[in-house]
Amino acid sequence: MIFLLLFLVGAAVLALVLLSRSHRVMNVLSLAHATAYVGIVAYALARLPLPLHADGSDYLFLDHLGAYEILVASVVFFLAALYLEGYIESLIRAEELPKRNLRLFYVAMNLLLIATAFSFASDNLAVFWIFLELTTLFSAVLVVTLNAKENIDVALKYIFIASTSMLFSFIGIILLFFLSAQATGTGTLEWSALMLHAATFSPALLLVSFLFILIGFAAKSGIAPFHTWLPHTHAKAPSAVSVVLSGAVVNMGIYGILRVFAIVHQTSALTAASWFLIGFGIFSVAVASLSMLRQRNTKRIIAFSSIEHMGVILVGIGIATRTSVFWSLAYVLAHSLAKSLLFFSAGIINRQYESNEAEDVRDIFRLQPLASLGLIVGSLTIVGMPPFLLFLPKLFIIIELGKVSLLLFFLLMLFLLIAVVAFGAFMMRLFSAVPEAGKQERIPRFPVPAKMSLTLAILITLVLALGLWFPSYVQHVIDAIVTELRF
Amino acid sequence: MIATLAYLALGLLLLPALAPLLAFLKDGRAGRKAFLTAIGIAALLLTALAAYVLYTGTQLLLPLYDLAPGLGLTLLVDRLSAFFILIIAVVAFAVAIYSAGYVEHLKSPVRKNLLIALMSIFVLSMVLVISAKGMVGFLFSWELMSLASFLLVNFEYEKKGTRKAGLYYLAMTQLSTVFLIAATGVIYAQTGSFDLQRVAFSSPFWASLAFLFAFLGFGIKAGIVPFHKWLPYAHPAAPSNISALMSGLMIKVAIYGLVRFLLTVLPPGPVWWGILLLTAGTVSAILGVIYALKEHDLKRLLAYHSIENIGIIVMGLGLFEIFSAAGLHAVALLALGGALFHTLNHALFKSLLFLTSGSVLNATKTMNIERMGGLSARMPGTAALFLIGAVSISALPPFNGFVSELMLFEAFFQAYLLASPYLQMLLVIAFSVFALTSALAAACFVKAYGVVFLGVPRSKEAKEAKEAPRSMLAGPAVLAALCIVLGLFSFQLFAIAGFSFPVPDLLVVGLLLLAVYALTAFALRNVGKRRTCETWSCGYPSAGSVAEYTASGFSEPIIRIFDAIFLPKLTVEREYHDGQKALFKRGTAEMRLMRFFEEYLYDPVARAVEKAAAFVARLQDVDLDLYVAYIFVSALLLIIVARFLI
Amino acid sequence: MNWLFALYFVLNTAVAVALAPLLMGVVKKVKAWAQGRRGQPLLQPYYNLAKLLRKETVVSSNASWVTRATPYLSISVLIVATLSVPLLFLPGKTSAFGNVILFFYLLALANFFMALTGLDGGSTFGGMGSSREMSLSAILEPLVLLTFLTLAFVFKTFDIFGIVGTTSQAGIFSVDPVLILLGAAFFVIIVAETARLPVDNPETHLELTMVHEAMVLEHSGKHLALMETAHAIKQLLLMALFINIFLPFGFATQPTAASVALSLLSFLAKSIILAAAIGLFESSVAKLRLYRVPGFYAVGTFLVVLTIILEVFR
Amino acid sequence: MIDPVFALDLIKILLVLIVLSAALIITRRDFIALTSLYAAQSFLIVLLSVGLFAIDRNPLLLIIAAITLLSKVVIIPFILTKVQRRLKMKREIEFSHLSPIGAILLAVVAFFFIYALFSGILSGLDKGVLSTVVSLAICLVFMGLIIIFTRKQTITNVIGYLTMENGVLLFSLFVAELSLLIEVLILLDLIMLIVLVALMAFGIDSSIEEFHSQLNVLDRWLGREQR
Repeated sequence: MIFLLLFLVGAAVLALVLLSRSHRVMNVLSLAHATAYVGIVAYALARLPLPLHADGSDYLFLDHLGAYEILVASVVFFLAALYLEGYIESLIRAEELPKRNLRLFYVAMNLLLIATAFSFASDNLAVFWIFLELTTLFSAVLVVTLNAKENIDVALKYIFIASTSMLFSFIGIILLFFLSAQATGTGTLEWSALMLHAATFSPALLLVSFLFILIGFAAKSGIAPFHTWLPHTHAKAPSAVSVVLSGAVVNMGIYGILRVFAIVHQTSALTAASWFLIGFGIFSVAVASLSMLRQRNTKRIIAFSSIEHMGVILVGIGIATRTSVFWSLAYVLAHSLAKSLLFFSAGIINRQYESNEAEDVRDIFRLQPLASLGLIVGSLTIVGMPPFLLFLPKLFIIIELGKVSLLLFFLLMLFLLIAVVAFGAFMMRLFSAVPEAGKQERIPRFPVPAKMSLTLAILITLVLALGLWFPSYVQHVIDAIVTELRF
Repeated sequence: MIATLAYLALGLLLLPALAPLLAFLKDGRAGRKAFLTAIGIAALLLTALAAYVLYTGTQLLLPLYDLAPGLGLTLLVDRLSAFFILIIAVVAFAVAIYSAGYVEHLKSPVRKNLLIALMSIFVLSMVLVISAKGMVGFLFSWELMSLASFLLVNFEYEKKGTRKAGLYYLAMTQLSTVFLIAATGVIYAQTGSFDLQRVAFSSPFWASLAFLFAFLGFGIKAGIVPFHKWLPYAHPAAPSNISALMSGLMIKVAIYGLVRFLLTVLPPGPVWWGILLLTAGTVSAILGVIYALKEHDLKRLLAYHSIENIGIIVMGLGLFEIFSAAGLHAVALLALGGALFHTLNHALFKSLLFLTSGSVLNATKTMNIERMGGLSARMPGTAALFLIGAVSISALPPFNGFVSELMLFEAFFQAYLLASPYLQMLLVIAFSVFALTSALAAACFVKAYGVVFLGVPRSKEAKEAKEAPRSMLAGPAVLAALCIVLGLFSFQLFAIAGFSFPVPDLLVVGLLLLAVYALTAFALRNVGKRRTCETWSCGYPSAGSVAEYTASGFSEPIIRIFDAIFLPKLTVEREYHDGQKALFKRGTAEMRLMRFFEEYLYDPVARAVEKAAAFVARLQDVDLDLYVAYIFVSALLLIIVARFLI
Repeated sequence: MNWLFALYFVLNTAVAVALAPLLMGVVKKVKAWAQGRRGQPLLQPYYNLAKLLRKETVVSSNASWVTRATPYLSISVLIVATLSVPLLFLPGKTSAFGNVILFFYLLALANFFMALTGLDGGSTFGGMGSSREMSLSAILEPLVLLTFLTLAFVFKTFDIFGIVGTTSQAGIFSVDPVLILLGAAFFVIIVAETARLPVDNPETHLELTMVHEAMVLEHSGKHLALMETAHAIKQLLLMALFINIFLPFGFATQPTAASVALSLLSFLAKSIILAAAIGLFESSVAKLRLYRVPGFYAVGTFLVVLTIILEVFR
Repeated sequence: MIDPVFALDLIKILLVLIVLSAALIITRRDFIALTSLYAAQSFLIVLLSVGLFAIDRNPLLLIIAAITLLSKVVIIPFILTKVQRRLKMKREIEFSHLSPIGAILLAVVAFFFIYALFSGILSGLDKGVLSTVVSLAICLVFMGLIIIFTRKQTITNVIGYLTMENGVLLFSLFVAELSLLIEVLILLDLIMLIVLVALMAFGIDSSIEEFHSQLNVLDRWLGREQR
């Protein structure tokens, strides 16, 4: 039922987008699309007995984790859609986006939402893999709609790095299938079946399978050393697309890793897998934080911070205690919201100065007060300052890591510290650029459309409110997820 | 009843966070007044609350709300917390009064409102830190405090040094949090609970580790050498009322944390804890004051003195630990009492000094003391208040700073009770350094007061300086009065509190001083004639401020004496008209003092990180082919590693 | 406050104020003899004071109230400080006096304000004097307090009354022979604190040499009289400390009239001898360059540290 | 039908040929040769699945063979040839980072480690040749990677990717048969990817306007041309 509904809404929106002529209509359709997804999934979470299997198909199901991830993704899409109209209009005015690409853009956007939602709703690992591949393609299309030749290069990087890594994942998936065939006679790639039989799998083979799967999913979620596409893509994509990429698409890789790790968690391969996750996590944080130090481009530094945070989430999952997994999942939500806020604000800055380079920015407080506030709040959230949302998840993951190993704790903290300093230094540089007295440059102010401002306002409120008071509703959902995953 | 009072106070402190909304009003002056009044009232309520807890010794449990399900933000006010709340409340009260005048000199109304909002959040967060029941609430409020102060340091973001200050502050404050989280982690791993109660450690190793982390975490935030570098950058960068809060209160919050850990969380420690504290304190104290002496930026000078005083407080804590470990509880209590009393005193006089120097800054538009002078005639009220602060911080009787330093000296004097001769020698060394510190502080404040307020104005701005508005005098006056009262009545106060410290009765001393002064002045009132005349300058026409002794001149002997620490470097460049170097054309001479910690500690670390960053950046700044090669290598490595794991 | 204390108050203060200028005169006289001059009359300091009181008091137009208040403050502080140093007998336990730290910090208070007056006039000399005075007194401070720390190790108390009480009972050097070393160190302190050669030269007004004199250069008339008296009292107090700790014989152990009188006589004798010794010492050394003064202090510090090490590792 | 033992030998020969084709791809630079080598490689895989069918009698293998034949031997080489013609570039200028000899040596090293791993974990399982076969398949994947990072041109990179994909297909043929739907979906996905990459490769060499009008061919398929 739910799946049919999701599919029908998606299909209808796509059809209407193809038929429509005006930008506004396309935008409203996308908005409605995301809203419908939010509504449907929220309803499912609140009312329906999860996990829910699709009637007539083995390939789709919805459990708490899937529903949670879809909810996060659709909220991000919703906000992006809200923001999109004014932003795209400005891009078209500045001839950065050719008008004829408009429909293509919206088609790809809606397809991306459908693919994202269905990847989280797929019960089959191979199907999940296919949806993941599709999101790569749709994202690439979104990136190349801009009127810049580097974007083609960037999109190619994305496709090649993500797809080649994903082929390794597929090897792992086949191995997993082979394992399940050995355990049950007929092979299966259903999450639920795999969870059921995991305990009987050969740990050695399972570990190898896990490692292969990790390569591809890590590439999708920007874990170093497979992250190389991410800073390019996120920096070059239109800001609303960057939001979707780092707020929703990146989560898919982490989601996949979490699922497979939950399977590994049932066997004795757990310890080794755990160390791999923690190792990759800390390595990502290290690479990202050191890279952030040298960034002079607003969107690039935000992109690198995505890598850093994916690393922290990976560490949280790798620790594999109830607490750490719980807070890793909360971290996913927090990161999506904070990153959206940052990219949305950066988008306004980009429209103001028609550049992402920090050196082009002047007098930002006067010209774009709301975007400045957004950037400040976003930065504070993303570095884990209270009273914003990311503080508690980060704190608890770190403390849990401290219980595992003090050495790793300090290693991680060292790089997190560098990241904070890098981020702080960048933002201070950005904000302190004031025209010298007497040499007032007349920069025309970019008039921020109301809907874009509304997006920022919603996010700032969310990030603050959820940070001050983490609702028990979310806690119940995440608790249910952790129980389902048997941590 | 008393709990309601507490909630009311916290609510009132939170209220001014709405101040930015005043931007929608045409003239927010009345609103700002109201919000500052709210802070003031909250401070008074907190004072009452703290006094109540201190007096009755009851523990006040105040649940606030749940940050997240199961993670309650609960406050627990015991005597120790109450003492620090008292400090915060008193200073916050004075600063609130001062701010009423100070805020209005800012240009944009948005900033005025923002300053009030951030200030109230800052104060609130400090109260929360001090009364947090568990480590989660503690860290939450701690970070909130860091955040508020970080934003305040960057408040005047367009000023030149602010970015550097902000960066230093950010890095150091986050480093401090790293260690605090580590300490929390150790405690949590030991007990499975985040409560700040006595922890039963499974081995002394873990207790020492927790102590070490706590020491580093709080030490960095308190500005102990060598982690002090952020202080002289951050405090001058912030608006003056905030400098007062940061230097007067925030670093005391770190001291609170240290005391809290030593007294109620950690078990009685081995003697090396005390030795560590004592050494760190001694080094901070002496280096703080020595660096202060060479400083000509008034607020930076005060910031270095904060390092010195934090050092003195930490010395006291070290003495407490050493004497406790030796079982000499009476002396230990004396040292602890001295340290805590000095915490209170330093909060009072340092805030006083920062507030008054803020008035000076407003009046002269400069912080360089070489451009001041003669302000005593132009701003007599501010001058008198500053002088009270200067005398207090120089630990001269009968003011409060004297009493607390005296208590520490007395604790030192009882070093003969210790068993180990090596420990005794350590105390002897620390003691002599302490004596030197204390005397140098006096020298430094003779310079500060003398050059800023006395003599002839050295610049046009100083000449035209005007006295600060009334509220900017009233706020510091509260603190000045407290400095005097706490000095004069220290003996009686300790008696009331039930401590019998060997403190001289300064009330008697003070009254006698006053009596003798009055008597002599009265007796000599009609003796001789009086005449006012220009200062004698050997018969030459007066050169005005040019002939005056400068601040650099004043500190020159000390810099010469301590040139092993300053390592002054003199570079002279000469140009000549001819090849034989006979006819001098022009030349420049520059004296630079080495910034030891920057050159040998901070910069190398920064450079190493920069290098690593450059390396990582180079690896990533390549084409697609190499990116794919990374995948190849990583996948192959994974396969190899997996081979060895299976 | 009992009667005994009142008596102590009156006697101690009176003796200190009355005797202080005399000791100044003794030092000068001895120095003059040593230089082969006849020198001024012994009572010349008293005449000077009387003359100064009658003269006009000139105050700089740049000066603030600090200049006007400091002379009175100095004399009051020194008089109150007098109470911490028993000259003739011990008044029993008091809650306010006898604390070493209090005593030295009262002296520091007077010094602090005197240094401020140096800067108050806006002249070059005053500032120079303040700067030198504060620098030198700062590095002297550890020596002073270390001396008393060592005494605390010896006498197990850091109260002047307590120390004097012990020494007056025990007689000369019976407590601990190593105290001779300490006595030498204390002599350094007296020389330094009272602005004498080789640290300072009280006789000249040369820019190169003067420290203390430069600070009071702006004072005149009754202000100068008060400052001079205060300075003389300070010298007397430090000498009294030396005498009562290191040469305690004759000190009244009971506050009876006879023993107090005897005590006064012996104090007079000992103080005049000490003053003469100081004068002789001054005549025998040359003024040190400013930056060599810390070396002189180092000699004292060395002696103290030696004593401490002997005490600690006994 | 064919004798299973003979089939097994045949399979081994085919495998060797497949790896050989990959090695040839590594060494060649001209596009036409690369495309035909790829087509040949895919055809060998078709033959292989038919051979496996002879042993397993699993009809799924035949269907896979059929769709592989259709997509990888016909459609994809067709698209590639078309793109190459439009790109007007005949050959890769030079190899980057690694010479062909080095590349093949690297592949051998990779094979060694892969074999070391899989002989370890698959030793307990019944199929004797499995670990060799599996290692060869994964080695093919790695050789595809080598092709990608030794070439600069996008279109040769695509051939590298396709080689990797063939390796995965080979792997799945031996290890486990996935359901038909998934196989079909994967192939569809592959074709979409090739088309998109081909478009972009074209876009890099032409102006951005031309690229966008090409891109909107998709749009034309889906809806109407924007004015």
